[in-house]
Parts: sequence; C-alpha cells; structure tokens
Amino acid sequence: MENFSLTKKEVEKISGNTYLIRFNEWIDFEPMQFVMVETPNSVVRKPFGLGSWQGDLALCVEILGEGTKYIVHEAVKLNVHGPCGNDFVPPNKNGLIIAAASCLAMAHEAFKRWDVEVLMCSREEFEMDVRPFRKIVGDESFLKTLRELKGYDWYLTLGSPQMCRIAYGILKTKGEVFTTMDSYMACGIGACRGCAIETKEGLKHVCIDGPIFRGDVVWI
Amino acid sequence: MENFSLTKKEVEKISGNTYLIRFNEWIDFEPMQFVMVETPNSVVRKPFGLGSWQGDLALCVEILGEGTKYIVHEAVKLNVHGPCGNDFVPPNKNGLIIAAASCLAMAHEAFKRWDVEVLMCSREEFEMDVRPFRKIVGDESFLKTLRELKGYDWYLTLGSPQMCRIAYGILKTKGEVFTTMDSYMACGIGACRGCAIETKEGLKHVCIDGPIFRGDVVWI
Amino acid sequence: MDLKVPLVIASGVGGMGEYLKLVDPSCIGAYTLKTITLKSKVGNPPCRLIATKDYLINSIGLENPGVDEFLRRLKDGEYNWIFEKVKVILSLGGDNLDEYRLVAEKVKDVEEKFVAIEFNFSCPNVEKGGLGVVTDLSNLERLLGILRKTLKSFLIAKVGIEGIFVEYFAKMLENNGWNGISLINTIRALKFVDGKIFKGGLSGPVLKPIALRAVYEVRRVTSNLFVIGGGGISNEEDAKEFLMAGADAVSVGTIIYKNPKIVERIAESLRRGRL
Amino acid sequence: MDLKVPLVIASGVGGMGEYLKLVDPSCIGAYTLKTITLKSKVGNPPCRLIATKDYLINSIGLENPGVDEFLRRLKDGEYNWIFEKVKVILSLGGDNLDEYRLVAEKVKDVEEKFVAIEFNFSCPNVEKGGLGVVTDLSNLERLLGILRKTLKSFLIAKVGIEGIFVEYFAKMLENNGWNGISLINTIRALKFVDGKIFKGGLSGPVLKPIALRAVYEVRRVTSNLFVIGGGGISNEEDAKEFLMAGADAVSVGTIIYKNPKIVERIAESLRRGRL
Ligand SMILES: Cc1cc2nc3c(=O)[nH]c(=O)nc-3n(C[C@H](O)[C@H](O)[C@H](O)COP(=O)(O)OP(=O)(O)OC[C@H]3O[C@@H](n4cnc5c(N)ncnc54)[C@H](O)[C@@H]3O)c2cc1C
Ligand SMILES: Cc1cc2nc3c(=O)[nH]c(=O)nc-3n(C[C@H](O)[C@H](O)[C@H](O)COP(=O)(O)OP(=O)(O)OC[C@H]3O[C@@H](n4cnc5c(N)ncnc54)[C@H](O)[C@@H]3O)c2cc1C
Ligand SMILES: Cc1cc2nc3c(=O)[nH]c(=O)nc-3n(C[C@H](O)[C@H](O)[C@H](O)COP(=O)(O)O)c2cc1C
Ligand SMILES: Cc1cc2nc3c(=O)[nH]c(=O)nc-3n(C[C@H](O)[C@H](O)[C@H](O)COP(=O)(O)O)c2cc1C
Ligand code: FES
Ligand code: FES
Repeated sequence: MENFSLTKKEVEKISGNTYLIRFNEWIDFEPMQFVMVETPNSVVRKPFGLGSWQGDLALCVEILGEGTKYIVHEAVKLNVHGPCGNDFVPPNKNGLIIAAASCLAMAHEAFKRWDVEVLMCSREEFEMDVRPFRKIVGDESFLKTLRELKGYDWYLTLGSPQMCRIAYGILKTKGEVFTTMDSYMACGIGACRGCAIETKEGLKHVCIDGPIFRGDVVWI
Repeated sequence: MENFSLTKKEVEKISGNTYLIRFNEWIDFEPMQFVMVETPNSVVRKPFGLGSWQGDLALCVEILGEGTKYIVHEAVKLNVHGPCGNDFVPPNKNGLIIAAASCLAMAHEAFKRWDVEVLMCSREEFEMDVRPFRKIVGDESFLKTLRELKGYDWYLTLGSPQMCRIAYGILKTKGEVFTTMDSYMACGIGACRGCAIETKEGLKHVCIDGPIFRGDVVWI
Repeated sequence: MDLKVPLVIASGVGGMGEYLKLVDPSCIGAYTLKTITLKSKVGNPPCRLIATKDYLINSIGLENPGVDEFLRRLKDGEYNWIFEKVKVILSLGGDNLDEYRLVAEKVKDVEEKFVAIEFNFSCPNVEKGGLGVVTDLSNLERLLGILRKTLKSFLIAKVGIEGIFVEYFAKMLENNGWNGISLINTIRALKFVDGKIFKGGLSGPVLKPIALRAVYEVRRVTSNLFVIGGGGISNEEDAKEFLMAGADAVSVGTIIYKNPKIVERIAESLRRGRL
Repeated sequence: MDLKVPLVIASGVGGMGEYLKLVDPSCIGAYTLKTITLKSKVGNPPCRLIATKDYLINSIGLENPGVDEFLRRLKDGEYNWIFEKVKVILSLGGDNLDEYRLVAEKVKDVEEKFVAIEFNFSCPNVEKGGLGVVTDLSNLERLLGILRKTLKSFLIAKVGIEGIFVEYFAKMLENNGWNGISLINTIRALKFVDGKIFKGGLSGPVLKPIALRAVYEVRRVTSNLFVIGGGGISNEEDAKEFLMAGADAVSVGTIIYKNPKIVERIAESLRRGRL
C-alpha cells in the first residue's frame, strides 16, 4: 500500500465509452487488486482495477460521469494509492474470465499469470485489437455465448453489476462463479466502512473482503 | 427598476486593468445610478456604475477578481437589474468631476447632461482616447494637479475609496466635495440592508441613500 | 395556509417588498417581510456581507425600525402597495422571551392583514434573542403557548438547526397549537477575509443538504404542521426536492440576489408540478 | 495534551490506523480511532456514501466490534503497530447515557495507553445515542461528571452543532473538569440520489465556515479547554484559519480520502508556523 503518481503514456479507445490508459510507471500488484484515483470532481477517490497491456501498467475506464471523463480526457498525472483489495487465487482448474471492456487490462494480467482463457464482452463494436482474446459484441450474442459455454470448472465475471448478475444466472449451474462487486468507496483500505454490501454471510466490505466474491455468497 | 439582459457590443481597454464595455441595448438612467450584474462566481450580483460612450450604454470595469474578469473577458450577455441608486443633482454652480478610469462612462454621461468638466485619472497610461477629457497619469501627477486646482465651487470624485479619500483631503477646503462610496452589496435596491456604511449622520445605505455622498458626511 | 403557488420569499432577504419590482407578483405565494422586533435596531456595523459562488454570509443584525414605527407606517398606508400585489407574512422577533410576547400584543389589531405571522426564533446575528431563546426550553414552551393565545393568525415558527433539534421544536409547536414551521434559518459561520474575522449567518447553496434533512426530520414527527422548506434553493429541481422531502411550500432566499427571474422559473415549475 | 504536531486524524475517517500506511506517522500529532460503542454495531445498510466535489455524506452507522472485542484485540496486541507509530486517541460512544458510563468503566484499565479519550456525543447516523444524548441536558451534565470521575485520562468531548449550542456544551465540559472539546462532527444531511432519499452526516469542505465559527464561539467562552478544530479542512490555509479562530490543534477528516499526502503538507505548514 503506497501513494503513487502515475503519468499517462497512451490512451486508446476500446469500445463505446471505454478507454485503455497505459502509464509510464509500474505498480506491483496481484490480479484483481485495484487503485483509488483522485479526481477533482469528488472529495473521495474512485476505484479502478489494476491491469497491464503491452508490458505497461494499465487501467481501463468507462466514462460514466465527471470523474471518469477527467481521468480519460483531461488528466496528465493521476494521484492514486494502492494496490487495494485482495488478490484472487483461482481454483487450480480449468477456468474462464468473462470481462467487460472496462476490465480488459485486469483480465489481461490475470491471463498472463494464471494461464486462463478470456472472453471480452461489449455492447458496442471493439475499436481496438484485443487479441488474443475472443470478442463478443451485443447483448444477444453475450447471452447466447454464455448459454452455450461448457467445459469450464470455474468462471470469473468482471464488469458492471448488471452484467455480472446476468452472467451468474446463466453460469451458476455450470461451475463455480466468482464475480467483482461494485460499491461506493471512500478509502479503499478498510478505514471508512463505506463499501459494505449485503451478502448471505452478512455485511462484507468490498475493499478488504473483495473485490472478488463467490456468486453464491452475494446472490441467490 | 427592471431586469435587463445586456449583450456586449465592444470591449476596449482604457488603461491598466480597466476596460470600457459598450452594449447593444440601452437602459434609461440618471448619472451616478448603477446596475447589479450577475456573475457565475458569486451568489450575489455586483454593482457597476451606468454610463455612456459614443452613444451606447457603457460600463467601465476594473478587473479585481473573478467576477470582473468574467464580465470583461468571458461574458457575452449580462443579466442585470437597475437602474439602482439615486441620481445626483449637482449644485447649480461651477463643478469638476475627478474620475478613475473605471468611472469613465459614468463621468461621460454626467458631462453630457450637466455640462461639467472632467479630469480622468489613472495610475497607468491611457490606452484609449478619452477626449474631450483631460488626463492625469500617476500618483504624483494626481496629487500635484489636485493641489493646484482652483476656481471650482464643487468637486465630485468617482473612483476607489482610497482615491476618493485622498482627493477629499486635498479638496475639502476648496469647495463642496461629493464622492462615490463603496460597499459590499447583495440586492442594490434597499432590501438586504447589507450595504450599510457609517457616516456622521449615522448608518446609511449606499444603494438607497447613495451612491454619492457629501465628503464631509462620510469623512472627517 | 392557502397559497396560489407554494413559494414564499424568505424573511429579510426580500426586505419590505422591494423585490416585487423585479419578480412577477403572481409567482409569489406569499412575501415574508423582514423581521420586525419590539425595539428598533440599527443592525450590526459594516461590513455586513461576504459572498462566494456557494454561499453568502450576512451580518445584518436585524436592522429594522421596531414594531411601533412599523405599525405607524402600516397604518399610514406605506405598505399598501405590497398588500395589493401579494399575500404577506409578517415576521416578528425580540431580544428575549418577554419581547416576543410584547411584540405579539402590539400587532394584535392588524393581524388579519397578514396571511400568517412568523416568529423568528433563529436569527444568528443578534447578541441576545434570536437563537438565544431556544436555550431555555421550558420557558420557550410556555412562550409558544402565550403567543398562540395572543394571536388568532396562522402561526409559523422560523427555526434553525442550532441549539435545539428541529424535530423537538416541531413537536413543541404542534403541541401548542401552532400552524407551521419554516426551516431553516442561516447557520452561524465565520470566514477570514484578508486575515480578518467575519462572522454571520450562512445562506445559499451550501445549506441545501442540511435543510432538506431538517424538513425530512420534521415531517417524520409531525403531520399537522405546514412546513415551509428552504435553505439553498437555487433552481426548479431544488424546490421539487424540498417538496419530496416533506415540505408544503418552499422558501427562496439568497438565490433572489443572484437572479430574481429564477424565482419565476421555480414558481412556474411548482405550478406545473401541481397539475 | 502534548502533540508534536497540532494535528489529529478525525475519528472514524481513519478507521483503526489504516492511514498510517499512506501518511507519514511523524506528521500526525495523534490518531483518533473509529468510535467504539458498548455493544458491537453492524452499521447501517448499504449504500453508505455519496460524494460530490464539495462534500461527503456518510451513513456508516458506527460500525464497530463493540468494546469487549476491541479490548480483546487490544490485549492480543493487534493494535500494537499503531501505538508504535503514533499517539492514539480512543473514541467511545453508546446508545444512551448509561452505555457511555458502562463503556467508560470497561476501558479503565487500558486508559493509560491513550493520549486522550474522546467521547462521541454527536454521531448523526445512529437512531439512538450519538446526537440523541444532548437532548437531556441535566442528565447529560450528570454523565459528564460521572465520566470525569471514572477516568483519569485527558477527556475530550466530540460535539456537533445540532441539538445544543457548542458554547453551552463547552461550558458544561469545563465545569465538569473535562480537558478538551473536538469540533465539529458531521451535520445531518439528505440528498436525493436518482430520486431516492439518502441520509447521513455531512463532512468535507462545505463545513468549514460553520466549523470555524463553532471553534470561535467555544474559544470565546472557555480558556481552559483544549480545542481540536476541524470540519472541512482541505489545505494548509484552512488549518491555519482554525488555529486563528482559537483551536489548539486541527483535525483532518474527509480530506484524507481525497489525498492522504495533503495531511503531510498541512502538518509541515503547522510545524513551520510553530517556529
Ligand atoms: C473495486 C472496484 C473496481 C472498479 N474498477 C473499475 C475499472 O477498472 N474500470 C471502470 O471503468 N470502472 C471501475 N469501477 C467503477 C468506477 O469506480 C466508477 O465507474 C467511477 O467511480 C465513476 O466515477 P464518475 O465520477 O465518472 O461517476 P459519477 O458520476 O460520480 O457516478 C457514476 C457511478 O459511479 C459510482 N461511483 C461514483 N463514485 C464512486 C466511488 N468513489 N466508489 C465507487 N463507485 C463510485 C456511482 O455510484 C455512480 O453509479 C470499479 C468499481 C469498484 C468498486
Ligand atoms: C455603487 C457601486 C458602483 C460601482 N461601480 C463600479 C464601476 O463602475 N466599475 C468598477 O470597476 N467597479 C465598480 N464598483 C466596484 C465593483 O462592484 C467591484 O470591484 C466588483 O464587485 C468586484 O468583483 P470581483 O468579483 O471582480 O471581485 P472579488 O474578488 O469578489 O472582490 C474584489 C473586491 O470587490 C468587492 N466586492 C465583491 N463583491 C461585491 C459586491 N457584491 N458588492 C460590492 N463590492 C463587492 C470586495 O469587497 C473586494 O474588495 C462599484 C461598487 C459600488 C458599491
Ligand atoms: C441578507 C439576509 C437577511 C436575512 N434576514 C432575515 C430576517 O430578518 N429574518 C429571518 O427570519 N430570516 C432572515 N434571513 C434568513 C433567510 O430568510 C433564510 O432563512 C436563509 O437565508 C436561508 O435560505 P436561503 O439559503 O434560500 O437564503 C436573512 C438572510 C439573508 C441572506
Ligand atoms: C466515513 C466517516 C466516518 C466517521 N466516523 C466517525 C466516528 O466513528 N466517530 C466520530 O466521532 N466521528 C466520525 N466521523 C466524523 C469525523 O470525525 C469528522 O468529525 C467529520 O467528518 C468532519 O470533519 P471533515 O470535514 O474534516 O471530515 C466520520 C466521518 C466520516 C466521513
Ligand atoms: S472503501 Fe473504505 S472501508 Fe472499503
Ligand atoms: S445592497 Fe441591499 S440594501 Fe443596499
């Protein structure tokens, strides 16, 4: 856990409103860990999953509001702290990551370390080469592909709560499902107690108990 | 008293940080009345003396902070209300107006209506043709000229509190002295009671009792 | 209280009707006059104002001519033009509990001119009175009873968030037969201006989340009181939120200084919302 | 209270020492732990936070393991690493006056580990207790006496601006032999988020003018109390203003979320100011 100042090296559009940002600096992290990023539009920092691309430290950011717009289009340097959250230790078996465009860099680092397959999903066409990953574009295709999936022991879904929730509904009978959980954060390090979510095992804190949870613990 | 929307016609630098702004619209007013101008940098409007130049309605604005900067450099349209304050009825005698650059347009309208002489003062060189008015540049020259003045029955000083205060000290023995008074304002129309100043005759309100006061009432 | 638009001009901000020159009177449900106290007050020494884009701090100190002079002017017809244009709420205050009682006595025979009488229990800018009265709860409660008996009017208390919880005050009002509560007044604040201390009451946009909560908490404990909600209302959306939080009408204050026309826009949106 | 830098980390914001990983401990005069209550609390249901550039509203609800579990962890050495790095202030709370008394009893034999003990009389996010205790003044005053007798520590009260005037509370503290007062806690607030009501305590920059005034008013009536001033401090200038308004030390809260390094800058400026 440390303070870092990251300088942007390159910004590329992945698809839709989602961008890949590579940095000049490197932070040591484990897959699924995240950083808290300062933006001028909020008194709290905002969480973004750590990843890599072409050997550089990378964040993927979907523009939703002022903060993400700032990160993608305005910032030159970012004040961040991290790495936050737990690393995820995948079951020692045959798994698949299903990732939204905003989780490309996260998925990529996991792919490198775990030797796992990755399926990249997006509502809009990809405008970037995301090889070696397979691409799925559009809701229909997403649902169809997920329904047809077989042969994996576990799945890890990375993306919006809605996407992960839907994927869980389809995949829960096919293997163990793990998922990112979303929560409003202030500290990212267990201090503020703001990132609580309700789970079957009681309240959990996304920043110190997550960010990855078992699907059957957080959803019915 | 009305709401107006003024559109800028032309902005010219008078001297230093002070600009003359002419507008496409006209507001009927008496010399020395002012308008309250909305700026994005404050929850209250700010007062500026009404005047004219080359037949157009004009305000002269010295850039001091964010509000005046906005008015001069950014605004296209200004929301204002006015005319506020009393018109000043000059003694029916031989008078002189001593005006800072920020009061050029005010002085000009008074000149037109009252057939009075005007002395324009500025710390910095004039960058605009202020004819037919005589110019005084710099502190020394200002003090010297004022000390040498004679032959007027009354004087009206228009400018910063400091300038008017100093002028009063020099002129008070030479004739009747009238002066603008400065005060923080919220409404400009007598509602908020915020623009109170202390005078020998008790508290006065610049917006409804002024903006012009007799020097010997507000100063020793 | 029957208002054609659920919007009132907050006390003090609009002085003695001056903004009727800049805001279409048909947009105003009621116009609250500047608080009148038993004795005249010259107010606080200048400087009295400091503003930023997010707030205004004022230190007017209830400058007003006192109730006797006010009544003289009223009887002389000086305010007739206001009554011709809008419904008027009279705001009253005093330096101590006794003065509240006395000022109420004084206005007894003109009370029917006003759509409501609002007692200001929360002016932060006077040494005595104003906020001070809420520190003596049992006497305050007794006073509420006396004022209720003295006047037949629709009685409103103007309450701030300091010194006493708004919901406790609201319960007391309800128990004593009062009709309404006006929330919130300015909050005591301090700002350094060129290294010097400037003290006054905070108003404007920064108040909104605090004022919304006050309205909500009061509405939770009382259903009878007419709640006038305000503090930081700057636009149509803000006004709607106060109604959603439980207010029966909104009050607009500081925003009128930024742009009187916004009051008309807010009124228009409230009218449409009612249909 | 002897602090090498007149800067404390505000209770709750810094959890149980987590920010010692991101802020140089030598910059911190004292680190206040999250409020510990008699019974454990799971806290409020999510969502618990909403932020803008001007403020944070939190609805944590004093989530904490309760005093017994806290003491177990303390005795097991779980917090030793904190004590090795900084002076620590313990923050305590309860659901009613009795629980304050009981929680004080419980910590009696560990009190010398802390540079001070702060009682939180002002958490706006719990239904009972917190803010509620200030509504019963005579019992509150009695409690202050009892707590003073129970503990030998440097005793601080954390006070908000609602329910009771800060200066009244300060006088009560002084009369009962307390050592300090920490001003201000969050203010109850409400925000509509996607049309839904979100309630919590307001912190961050918007509090500054209100908090400065609270410090000023308290300093006016007491000279003995150690005043920790905070609420909206965002930079060196803000911190200096709190000292100028009468604080003996400043507390930093929400700003640590925006940038932990700012705490170091503020500390540095305070250190320089002392020379
Ligand atoms: C552990 C974690 C990892 C994440 N990783 C990524 C990522 O790699 N890429 C990505 O694009 N997004 C990621 N997100 C989501 C991202 O943090 C939000 O989209 C971002 O904060 C929105 O900021 P904004 O200012 O643009 O939006 P706003 O306009 O402020 O809000 C838009 C949405 O973002 C949410 N949000 C705002 N502030 C916060 C905050 N402080 N904490 C959490 N949520 C907030 C709001 O609830 C709202 O729904 C992650 C979220 C979490 C919890
Ligand atoms: C009756 C009257 C007529 C004026 N006419 C002119 C004029 O013709 N030309 C001109 O250049 N200036 C005039 N001024 C001064 C002008 O109003 C201020 O310079 C202006 O408000 C500064 O705004 P700002 O945002 O740039 O400055 P800020 O950075 O906000 O403050 C700079 C200075 O302006 C003063 N000020 C800020 N807001 C107000 C306010 N609402 N009311 C009064 N003072 C304020 C502050 O006290 C401060 O000293 C007049 C003032 C008065 C009282
Ligand atoms: C300049 C000024 C004068 C005020 N005078 C009074 C007053 O005399 N009586 C009163 O009850 N409230 C007074 N107030 C408080 C307002 O009525 C209102 O409650 C407060 O400003 C909060 O609302 P706002 O944020 O919409 O302005 C005054 C406020 C301002 C800004
Ligand atoms: C997330 C969060 C949790 C808090 N928890 C506590 C707490 O447990 N005890 C307490 O006394 N104050 C608590 N506070 C209040 C802070 O200590 C501080 O008084 C308040 O936030 C105002 O200061 P600031 O504007 O610098 O944040 C909390 C504040 C926040 C934002
Ligand atoms: S974000 Fe603060 S505890 Fe998780
Ligand atoms: S500016 Fe409001 S009364 Fe003069």
